[in-house]
Amino acid sequence: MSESYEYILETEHVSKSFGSLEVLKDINLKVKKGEVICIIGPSGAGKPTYLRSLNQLETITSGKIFIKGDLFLHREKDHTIADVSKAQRKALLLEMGMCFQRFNLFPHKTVLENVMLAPITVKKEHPQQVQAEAMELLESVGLADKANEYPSRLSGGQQQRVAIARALAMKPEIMLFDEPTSALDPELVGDVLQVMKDLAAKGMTMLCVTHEMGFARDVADRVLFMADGIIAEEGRPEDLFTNPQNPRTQAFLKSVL
Amino acid sequence: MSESYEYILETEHVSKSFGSLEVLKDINLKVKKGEVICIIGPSGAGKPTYLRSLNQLETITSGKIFIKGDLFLHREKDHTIADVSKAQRKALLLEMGMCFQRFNLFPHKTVLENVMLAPITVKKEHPQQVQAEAMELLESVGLADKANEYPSRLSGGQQQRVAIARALAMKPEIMLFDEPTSALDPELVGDVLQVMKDLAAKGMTMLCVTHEMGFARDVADRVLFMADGIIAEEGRPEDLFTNPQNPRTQAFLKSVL
Amino acid sequence: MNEQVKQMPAWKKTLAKVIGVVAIIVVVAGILCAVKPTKETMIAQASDEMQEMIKEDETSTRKRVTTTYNSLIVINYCSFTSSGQVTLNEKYVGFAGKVYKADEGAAKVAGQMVNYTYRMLGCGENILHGAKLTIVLTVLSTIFGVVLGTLLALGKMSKNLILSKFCQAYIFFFRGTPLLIQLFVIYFTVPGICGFAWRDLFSAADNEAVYKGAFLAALIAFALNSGAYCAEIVRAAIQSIDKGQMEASKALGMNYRQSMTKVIIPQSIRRMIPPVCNEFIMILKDASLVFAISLMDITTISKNIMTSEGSYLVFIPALVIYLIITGVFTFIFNKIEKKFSVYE
Amino acid sequence: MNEQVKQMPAWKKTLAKVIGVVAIIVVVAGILCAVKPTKETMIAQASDEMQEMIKEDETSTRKRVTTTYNSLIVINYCSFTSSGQVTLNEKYVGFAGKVYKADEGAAKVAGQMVNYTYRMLGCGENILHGAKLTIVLTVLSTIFGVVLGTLLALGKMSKNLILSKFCQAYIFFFRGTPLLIQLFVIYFTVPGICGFAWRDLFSAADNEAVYKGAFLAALIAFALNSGAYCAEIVRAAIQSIDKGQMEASKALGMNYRQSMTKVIIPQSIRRMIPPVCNEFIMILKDASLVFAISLMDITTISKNIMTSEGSYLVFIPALVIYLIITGVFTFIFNKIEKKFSVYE
Amino acid sequence: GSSSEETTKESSVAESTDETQTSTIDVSDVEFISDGVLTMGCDANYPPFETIAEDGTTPIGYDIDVMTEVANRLGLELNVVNTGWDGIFEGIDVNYDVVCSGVTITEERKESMLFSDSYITNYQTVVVPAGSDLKIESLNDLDGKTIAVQKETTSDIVMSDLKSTNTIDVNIVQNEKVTACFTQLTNGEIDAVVCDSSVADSYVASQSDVYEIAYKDKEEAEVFGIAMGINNTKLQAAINQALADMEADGWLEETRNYWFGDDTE
Ligand SMILES: Nc1ncnc2c1ncn2[C@@H]1O[C@H](COP(=O)(O)OP(=O)(O)OP(=O)(O)O)[C@@H](O)[C@H]1O
Ligand SMILES: Nc1ncnc2c1ncn2[C@@H]1O[C@H](COP(=O)(O)OP(=O)(O)OP(=O)(O)O)[C@@H](O)[C@H]1O
Ligand SMILES: [Mg+2]
Ligand SMILES: [Mg+2]
Repeated sequence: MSESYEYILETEHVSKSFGSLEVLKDINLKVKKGEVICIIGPSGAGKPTYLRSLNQLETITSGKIFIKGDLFLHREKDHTIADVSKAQRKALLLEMGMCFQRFNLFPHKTVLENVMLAPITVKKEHPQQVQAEAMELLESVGLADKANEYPSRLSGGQQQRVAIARALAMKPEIMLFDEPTSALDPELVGDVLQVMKDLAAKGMTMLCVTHEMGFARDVADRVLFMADGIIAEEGRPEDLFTNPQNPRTQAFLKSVL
Repeated sequence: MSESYEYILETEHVSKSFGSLEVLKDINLKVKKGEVICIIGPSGAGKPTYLRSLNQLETITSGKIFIKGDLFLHREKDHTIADVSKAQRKALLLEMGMCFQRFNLFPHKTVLENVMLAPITVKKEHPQQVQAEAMELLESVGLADKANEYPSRLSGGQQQRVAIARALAMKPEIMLFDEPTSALDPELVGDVLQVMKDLAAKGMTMLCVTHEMGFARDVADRVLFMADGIIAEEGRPEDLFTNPQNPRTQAFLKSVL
Repeated sequence: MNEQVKQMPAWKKTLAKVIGVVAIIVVVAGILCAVKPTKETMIAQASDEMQEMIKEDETSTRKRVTTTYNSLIVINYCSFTSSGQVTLNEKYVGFAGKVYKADEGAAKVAGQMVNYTYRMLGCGENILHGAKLTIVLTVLSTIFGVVLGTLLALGKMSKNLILSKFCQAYIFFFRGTPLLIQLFVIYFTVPGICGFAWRDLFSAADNEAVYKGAFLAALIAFALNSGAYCAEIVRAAIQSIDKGQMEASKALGMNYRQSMTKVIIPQSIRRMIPPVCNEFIMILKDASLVFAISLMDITTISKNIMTSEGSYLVFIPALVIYLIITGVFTFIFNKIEKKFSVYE
Repeated sequence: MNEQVKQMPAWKKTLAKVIGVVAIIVVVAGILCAVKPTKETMIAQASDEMQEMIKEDETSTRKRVTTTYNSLIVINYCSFTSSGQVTLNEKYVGFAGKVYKADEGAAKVAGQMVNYTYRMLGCGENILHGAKLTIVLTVLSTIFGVVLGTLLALGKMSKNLILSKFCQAYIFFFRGTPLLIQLFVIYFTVPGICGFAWRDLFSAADNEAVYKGAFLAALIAFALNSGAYCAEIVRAAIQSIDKGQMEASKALGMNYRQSMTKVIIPQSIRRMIPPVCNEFIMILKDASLVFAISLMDITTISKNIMTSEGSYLVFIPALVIYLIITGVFTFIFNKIEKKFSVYE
Repeated sequence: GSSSEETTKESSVAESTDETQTSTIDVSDVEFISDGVLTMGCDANYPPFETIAEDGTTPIGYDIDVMTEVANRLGLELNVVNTGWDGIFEGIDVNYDVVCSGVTITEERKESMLFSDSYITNYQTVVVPAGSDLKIESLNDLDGKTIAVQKETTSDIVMSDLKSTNTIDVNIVQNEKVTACFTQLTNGEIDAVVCDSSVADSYVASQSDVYEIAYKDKEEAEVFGIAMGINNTKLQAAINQALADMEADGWLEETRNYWFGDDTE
């Protein structure tokens, strides 16, 4: 793995179709280490599909994905042109953590077990060591006291914070968030956003699909406006929110603000 | 039925428990015909339970409910003290229409059939007559062109508008809304709120549980703040939003605005 | 033709292939059918000795020769067997315009297959025999079972405690005890106690009244049993419908009955179909239990043939027939399911 | 005591009642057991004529008298029957310290019930007889079926087309053909083809080798069959788990195997339990098919008793035993289900 | 088996029965499933030929007695394997050496197995409800009637034959067990039962108010034999020898009388 790289994550000409439906059309993006990027846009734009393409939950139709400067995957017309070895692939994927809109906690495991599962099974780390780290993470999201509860006993906001802790337990360098607060009651949103802000402040590289314009404005280094599978506009939040150039961006911002 | 009444809907000392959990505690409310009331409050406050108690989806533990000046139901300690005849009960219940957070359209029927079903089965109206009225209603919510689609083909916002049309097809005098927009993508919220605003403008009596503070501010005649099963504060929106008295209201408004 | 195929989308290619194969099969079968030796030709094969015996039989009160003629689409089989002290046995297979002696080798096996298949299908037998019995019993039991099951499920979910307990007990009882015993009791014990005979329910002139009576008893037993199983299927399907549907119906002023018939049950039908299909297959196989009350389904016939001829080859046509029935009905159930999922 | 009960919550009241009733039953049964007439007392009842015949039998190769002694917890039954054209028959029931002649009325029915129950439970028989056979076969088939079914389900869902098609074909075949025929083929045909005998798998000196061999064959047939049914159950359960669970596991870096074993399968177990319980009950009743390969389960024994004694009363103990087995195992399955739902 | 055992057995036979002493038939060159044991398969559900006694374990009946004696005369122990009727012949030489279960000797069966000489003869018998006005003078008089038979018995074969040769038109209800036939007769489902005379006799004897014998066909004899593997000619010879001895010294007749009364041959 090349240890010196300019961009921690890079996509070139990424496209993705579901059958005849082209959801992503030629997405290019370069992300520097420590950058916080918020992705906004109307529904149907393909925002979550883009995130999911990055960590291989979806396979792109064509395009290149670079992680830490390495060509991770290159596909054209649904055929793989180049990719990395299986071991490297696993290592590079572990650089990305993901949080889902619907949390997806493992309901049959307690909060603590949720956080500990992946380090133990995937990285084969020592359970005691993992447990100590997991407790620390739970502390940092303010849920140390819920460690032995089952997820079903937690509120949505708490569940999402556990999900963040669970992803962080794998010590990723990049965090992907798919609308982490849109399934939450409005008064529970704040706590989750606070955890994310803390994370950003600690220098985590973040890509975040969100409808929370306030959060984007406060935290993002860059905001992307996606519509119909392309990045229709991008810019610093202060520019994009106050002075959108693209008429679609203007219309969208008008409807949600 | 008494044709002259002061309040179209009235509840006195309404309480509701689920087992040992007291969800509503002594709720008193008088609603005048044509009034638009928004109910806000943190989750767990019992807002939807209150709405559902009004149209008998839940049976109250104790208290009195008056509809159009008639004592509709009087219960104490889980025993019915007084209620109306079965026929009258049916008639009075039909005065209330309800829209749900998750729409609850009938997935096996087309949009038009959804709207027509209740008038035909419940009121035994003539199908042709019903169809004409249903098309008018769909027109008024802007969905005449989707009449023959199945609900699954519609976006959430469209589904909610169909649900409103479906409720209106029974020609209720009071409409109950349980967070009609909270399951929607932000840019789809606008259309639904517009339909509700039109309805309010036409003089419909409305009780609406909502998280949309903007809507409450614009449309409501009165805003109730519910917390822990009681109405903690109520007032005109301009007063309640700008100058809340109760510290709980203040905290809540701070977290969501 | 090949070029044309290349331009078609994948499913059209497959369809074209399937149609092609089917067409070829139909044409070949048609030709083979047409040139198949006639019944007269086959019967004329009997040896002189046999011919003589057949002639003798015409004037005798105790006939000796059994002539079997089985025609199965493209192939036919004919055998002559004499009973008594000296048994003579001659077998012939007719195929593709020719008649073969079926005493050994491939012709013998072919002859056996035709004969076994013919008997299992219940050709030339009464209306309630073999594959016909199996299919009719299974289909009717499934239909009645679903209807009864729906009533039982509604009963079990009802707020009327007596009704609910009754339905619960019914379901527990019929699921908890073997169908074979239920069948026994209904066919043998019930008429004994109530003083009627199953065959008396049909016209005395009807030669097949015994079989029809037994079939009726079997149908009742199977339907009662399947009702108990279907009740659980229906209940699960109804309870899997989102509670919001019931609430929306109530909020629109519909009563329980209206909500059930217009909203809940129509939606739950789709979810019932896979388990009902399962239940159908169960009944299909349980149908072999009718042997206990003198009826013959496919399995019973093949068991009989095996016992009397000691040949395991008989299971090959049995398995094929079962697989065809299962396949066809699974296909039908899938079609119905798709029809009911149109709105998804 | 009454006042105390009033202060308890409802479930404690019920529990207290149940414990009370059980305790009373145990005490009464204990007393009745203790005062039950001994075997010697019962056997001494035989009339002088019978005694003489028994004595004669001791020196003859052809035994004339069958002495039956059945002890069933609180009650016992003893009978002496001579065989042949002229039969002598004496029956006695011992209960609560006394011996009753069981020739007619309640004593006769009680005697029959004890005898039938004793025989169905397979008391005094080999390990593979009656209720023992039924329970062992059903439990083992269910366990093996679930294990096999899980493998088949994973195979069917696998991306390996050959494996997937194979599993599909397996499931289609075993669900599509009758268990009875499968049983026949495995017990009779397979050893014929492969050149071994089931009983040779056990020691030649073992008198019960035939039954043990048959049981092994039955177990294999039942497990293979139940595997096909369980495969569909497991598949449905796995597919009912929210797709988000698999995505979350993948996003955390787990591979397919890890995700399945750590996340998906543990969650799906709970959903499998009700249909597996159903399958269990199915096998319980299909167990009667073992009569075809010389084994005797409860149904076979009751059918035989009915055939030889012509009494429908025999079905009463059969139904009771079945209901008890069904009840107990349903209870166990419910407990397991609850255990697996602890997190809900 | 060891000779000392045989001697003891012989002597016990000699002591216990008053029949003529015969020397043990030599079966040393016959291979048995289990050494020194004659294993017999039967469907113990056909009284009085074989059934399970009330204790639930002891097989009793005419066939059992005959085989016990045959084994005795061959110097062997008898082991009874109770098996279902379906597939009973498949078990020959696999699970047991012989089948003795009221098996009728038929030409078809002779193709796949060997039979001993007959050890009992029966006649086709028509049983009707007591007081029935059905007059039967030959099996042909069953024309147009509905009758029940036990599946795969000679009765079944004879009646099916009459039907398939178009001699008479009769409705045949085939049952797994003969009891089912009699229950059907009681319930009025059928007009008559056709079965072996020995079975009919025992039913009519025990329930003379319910059943009566309408006709006994002395022409179509029902011949029962002991079935064994198609290649087991040595065993066949040995058993035939034993049966002949038993017939000669009156053992068979005595046993027949014991089980069926004096009416049978
Ligand atoms: N697995 C899939 N198969 C087929 N179509 C899909 C699939 N996933 C997504 N799509 C379609 O792709 C389009 C983009 O979906 P996606 O969820 O990526 O974007 P989005 O609408 O921006 O997300 P959101 O709804 O969360 O705002 C939608 O039209 C969706 O129907
Ligand atoms: N059917 C029920 N059985 C038991 N408890 C219930 C039931 N319905 C609601 N509750 C409980 O009652 C309380 C109030 O619920 P309700 O849904 O009325 O209020 P809410 O939390 O204000 O609504 P929302 O979550 O939509 O904001 C909650 O604690 C909930 O768990
Ligand atoms: Mg989304
Ligand atoms: Mg809500």
